[in-house]
Amino acid sequence: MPEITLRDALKRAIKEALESDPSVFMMGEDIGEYGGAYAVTDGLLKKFGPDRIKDTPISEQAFVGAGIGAAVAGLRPIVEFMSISFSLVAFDQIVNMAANLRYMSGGQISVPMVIRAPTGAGVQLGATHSQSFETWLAEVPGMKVVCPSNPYDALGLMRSAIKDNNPVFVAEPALLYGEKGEIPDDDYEIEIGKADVTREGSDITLVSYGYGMRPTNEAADKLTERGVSVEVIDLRSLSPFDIDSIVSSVQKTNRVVLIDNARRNGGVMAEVAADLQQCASEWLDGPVMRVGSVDVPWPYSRSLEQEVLMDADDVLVAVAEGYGL
Amino acid sequence: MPEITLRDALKRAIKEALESDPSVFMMGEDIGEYGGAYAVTDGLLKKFGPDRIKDTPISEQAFVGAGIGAAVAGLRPIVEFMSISFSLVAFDQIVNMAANLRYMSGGQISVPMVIRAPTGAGVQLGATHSQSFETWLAEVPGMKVVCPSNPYDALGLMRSAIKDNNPVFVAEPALLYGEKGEIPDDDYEIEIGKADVTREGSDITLVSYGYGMRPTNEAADKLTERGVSVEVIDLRSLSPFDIDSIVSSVQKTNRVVLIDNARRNGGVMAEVAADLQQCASEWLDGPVMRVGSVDVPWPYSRSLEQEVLMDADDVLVAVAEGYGL
Amino acid sequence: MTGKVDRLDLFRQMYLVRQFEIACGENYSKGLIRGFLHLYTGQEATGVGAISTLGDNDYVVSHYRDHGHALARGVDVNRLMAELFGRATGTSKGKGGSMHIFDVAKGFMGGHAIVAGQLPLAAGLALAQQYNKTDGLTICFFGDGATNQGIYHETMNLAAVWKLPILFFLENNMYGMGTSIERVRAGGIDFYPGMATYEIPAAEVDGMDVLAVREATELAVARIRNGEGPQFIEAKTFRFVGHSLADGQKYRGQEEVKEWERRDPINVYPTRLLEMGIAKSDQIDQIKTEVDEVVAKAVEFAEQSPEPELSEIHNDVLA
Amino acid sequence: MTGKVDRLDLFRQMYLVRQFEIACGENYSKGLIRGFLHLYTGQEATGVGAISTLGDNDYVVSHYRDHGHALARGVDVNRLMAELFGRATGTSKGKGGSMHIFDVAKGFMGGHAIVAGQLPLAAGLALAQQYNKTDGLTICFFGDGATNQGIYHETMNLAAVWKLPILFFLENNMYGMGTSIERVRAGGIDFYPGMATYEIPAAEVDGMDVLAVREATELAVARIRNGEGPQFIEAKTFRFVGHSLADGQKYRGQEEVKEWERRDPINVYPTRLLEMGIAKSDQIDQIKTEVDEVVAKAVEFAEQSPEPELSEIHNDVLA
Ligand SMILES: Cc1ncc(C[n+]2csc(CCOP(=O)(O)OP(=O)(O)O)c2C)c(N)n1
Ligand SMILES: Cc1ncc(C[n+]2csc(CCOP(=O)(O)OP(=O)(O)O)c2C)c(N)n1
Ligand SMILES: [Mg+2]
Ligand SMILES: [Mg+2]
Repeated sequence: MPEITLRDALKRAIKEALESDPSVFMMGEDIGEYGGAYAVTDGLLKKFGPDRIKDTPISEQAFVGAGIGAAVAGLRPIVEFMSISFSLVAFDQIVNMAANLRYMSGGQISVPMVIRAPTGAGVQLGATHSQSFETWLAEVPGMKVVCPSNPYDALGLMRSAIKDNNPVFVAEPALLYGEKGEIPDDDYEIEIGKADVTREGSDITLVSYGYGMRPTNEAADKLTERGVSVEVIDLRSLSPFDIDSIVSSVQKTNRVVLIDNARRNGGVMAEVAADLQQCASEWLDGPVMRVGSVDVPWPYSRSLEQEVLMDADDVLVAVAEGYGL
Repeated sequence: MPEITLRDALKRAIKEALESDPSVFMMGEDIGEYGGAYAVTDGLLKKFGPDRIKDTPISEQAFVGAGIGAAVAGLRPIVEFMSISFSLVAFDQIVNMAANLRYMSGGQISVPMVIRAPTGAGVQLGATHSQSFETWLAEVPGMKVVCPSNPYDALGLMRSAIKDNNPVFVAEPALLYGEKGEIPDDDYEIEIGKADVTREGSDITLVSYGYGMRPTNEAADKLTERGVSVEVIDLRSLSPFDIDSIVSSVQKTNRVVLIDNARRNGGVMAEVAADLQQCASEWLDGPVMRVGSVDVPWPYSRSLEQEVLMDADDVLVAVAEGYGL
Repeated sequence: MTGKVDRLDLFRQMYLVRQFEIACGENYSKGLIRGFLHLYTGQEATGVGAISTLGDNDYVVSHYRDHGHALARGVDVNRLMAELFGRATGTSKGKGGSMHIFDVAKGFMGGHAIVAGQLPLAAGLALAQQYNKTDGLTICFFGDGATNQGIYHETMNLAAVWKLPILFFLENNMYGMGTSIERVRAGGIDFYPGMATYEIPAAEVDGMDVLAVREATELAVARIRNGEGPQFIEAKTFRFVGHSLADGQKYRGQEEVKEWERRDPINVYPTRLLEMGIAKSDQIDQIKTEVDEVVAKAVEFAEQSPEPELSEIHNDVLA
Repeated sequence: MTGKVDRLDLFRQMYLVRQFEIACGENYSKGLIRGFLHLYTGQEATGVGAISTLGDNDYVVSHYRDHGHALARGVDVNRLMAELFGRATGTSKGKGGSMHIFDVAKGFMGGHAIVAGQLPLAAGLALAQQYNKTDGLTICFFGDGATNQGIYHETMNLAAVWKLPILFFLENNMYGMGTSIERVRAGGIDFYPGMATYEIPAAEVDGMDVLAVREATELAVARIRNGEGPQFIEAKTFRFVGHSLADGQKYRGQEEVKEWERRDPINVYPTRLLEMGIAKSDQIDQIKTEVDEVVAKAVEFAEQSPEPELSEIHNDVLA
């Protein structure tokens, strides 16, 4: 199978949709002539023209709102935020409009729309530019949130997101755009709301998603070397999240560590932990352990940022603390 | 002791500060001539004049941002959002500016500022107007969040909030403005970050805050009638939250139910639950139970809204499910 | 409704809105309607005149003061009232309420309660109309207070850059809730000149004169259909009542209100029709009788409609 | 720095900014500076000219392209460079980085990286100056792209309504990242006429001419100190380099850049000083030598400065 980057996997899904469905179009800052801040949209303007690849002013509220309106009218916009950090200026439109319109209209409206943005810290952009607001959006009823950790999932999830009749937020780990992976040539999709057991094992379950899968896999490797049989689950979808897959795994392993690359406080893993201990406490040999980055604003300096970021060692510490493995 | 409403308790704290500290002033929509959408600021314009009670345009981003700037320059602004639902249009200023400035400047800056807003559902305002965004702000490092459940706490917390050298968000349960309570005549304050054990007991711990205290107390009454000895904790502060008080209580009762009037998914109680089961699992006789409102957008119709809202019965169900009491 | 105007019908519509709002107020006092209730009383000529120029393929977008726009667009008066009563027969099955009225089949795209939040939605609807090469357009209503939300300016610029088929319709009633615009806006009480910044053609019109509003709107609509891009109309109007039913109007004198009430379109317009010989007074009376009955029936319909099933809370979250 | 201008010092400052930015670029290539790095190269005359008019009680607020403003305000070049290197001796102890430079003692209030997010902060600083009845004022720099953020308009209006002592300073370099303003803005390339909406006096100035910028700013500053409220200046300028060091500038031709480089203040201005007899060429050369050394020393200082202690991550979260 050919190897492609996560960036190209996303682009492939978008390109396919632009080719096959005339109601799909894109909006965002510098997605056209510039080629996209992270080059996901590079070349699309040339191929599809300015009616379908729309460069916008730096007006996040207006263009995400216009995307919502266009979706309400039956188009399928794909809207890019240059960074998830900039989505915050447009949060009202996403939360109060995109996610609420269907309910407030008693089901008259649907908003078939993809909003996508690079997310996460790790390249020294400092406090304003390193955030992970997908964890907030995952709490909003009326929309879905996915976050791929590899090219295969990126393609499959993006295909599903574009076809979904709801607003779907695709959080793209910025550090993984260059990550390579094998992709089959068929037109597989990945169901939103289903987790992926990426490694089977019987002693302990590690759950993560997005960039967090990297330290998780590292930790799993080290544990395996020590003879621990590790099951690894990639959430893939943050909303809805697949609690059933986690529970099934925990019924087998009786041990679990939840790993989030974002800050520890709050976020998706707080919800997963709260839910899991409530519905699976009888299977658990210890507490649901949670690992995340330190609860401080993101610093610029490389050494400080690395200190704030969680890593494989933090996972191993949690495994030892919670279960003595 | 004289009885006053929660509304008047807040007003008293604000008035005291306006009288004693010339650097305190207020900004917000319709806080002056109109007297405040919920009348918290009624009469203040007359007493303190338009330089200190500033009616603003409907420009949440600009006036909360201007509050931040004024605080950076050493003033102590109290900024009102007419509803916490409208804070969302200004979230970037709160999260990226108010909360981050100190860290990004390496400690050169402090932002001694109060942001206050009515919060919560229950009066049929529908999906856009019934939200509880304090749960998101409670996850943001660099700021504090409090939420009073009664006039005594409202006065004590607001006094502390105004004196605090950090941005403090005061979430005021809109349904409780008319709630009466006794207030001593001294100038007590309530420390931010400390919970209040409002009822002592030995069988089970119920934890809530804000409007959630009402169904919590109702449930506690019913349990007491049944002979269950209930300990009730009012969080008072959502950030930082007082995990120690909860752990101490659980060490005694070995049972706990966390009760949030806001939606169940995410929020402060997810974090408390995740934390608590991790650090107190050895003391717990069952899972950390969590009660919240249903995870759907807020409907308008009275019967539907009441169905979505959690109530005392939901607490009793959780107590029974989790601990068979 | 395009083509020749039925001048009597304009009166019928305005009178319907007025009576509908009166009935709303009554039922709010009775506790049958709840939440925030913002009445359109006084502004009838604006919405009715403007919307009377539109065709079936056009979209109408409104804010929380939306009953008048909905009725002018032909939203069923029974279902509208039922929505305010929170009943299963309401336009949103009781889930939306007064501030969130939708009737997609009629091209009535809400009812939006975050000030100015509806503007980009309207731009997006217009974008779809342009993208699909239809001849439809979108009209978006908003108040003077909405101009102080940043999103207003973002949307103006976006619409202008993309030449969207959209009519921005400002109902300048001089107040945003309890705040007179002069206290919170630099540059006086006229907004339309500011549109020069975006090169959006802008006109002012007497919002108390339904025919003047209609004429100004027709002109703007023709320009939009002609591919000239966004247009802007500012109607000077006035709400005779409080911002919502919770508003005691401490912030303004009753004289100012009285002054405007002299121009009440519900009185002035039929008098004019009589003077011009376009209608006879028994026609006016008959319309009133009919409309009164329609509104009474709507209240009855709402009252007798069932509450939504409680399980309904789980529906319509996701498509 | 108020009072008579030291024309040679203006050159020194501009040259310092230029050489500083060149050094930044070099050290970015070496991986010693990281994150996003936005250079001020080409725009030196604007920041230096404007800031040269200010007094100690004034505040300067900038965006992510902030090195030039910081240096013009007298922020220590060593500590500035150390911040970019992420070292403990940096202005923010390495926590802020290039986009978040602060030096409160110097009245340099950031370095803000959300486009237009700094505007209300600046208004708030000005509000405090007004509230405290000082004679200070705040100058706020921003780019042409920032005008498309709603918060820009909200702030303009607020400042105008409250007559705040603030100078809005637009550095119109014709591009927001890779997007030419003409592609995303209705109404052409001039922004200052739009200020009429807010009744804010607005002027245009050649941003490549440090003395012209200084003169225009002096005038605006005098008006503000005179209690006339907010003023607006639009400087037409150009960045000779990419938006950030990640920008390959595919979106514009090198001819356009070349055209502007002919007006490079680092070349044009000293020539003018020589022609006017205000400076001799050896003075210019001496300044260059001195500044080159200052910058080299700053790099050395930064390189030799310690990394912050890892425990530092927990400090400065709360006061
Ligand atoms: C972002 C936001 N801020 C505040 C409010 C509260 N609010 C509702 S209506 C209103 C006044 C709006 O005035 P205007 O736009 O002039 O419309 P009018 O009510 O006069 O028709 C305010 C402040 C809101 N709904 N949304
Ligand atoms: C709200 C927001 N949207 C997008 C960005 C990404 N971004 C950073 S700078 C920039 C261009 C700004 O252009 P302009 O205001 O003209 O300033 P210049 O860089 O030309 O000095 C963009 C889009 C951001 N930082 N904040
Ligand atoms: Mg108004
Ligand atoms: Mg620019």
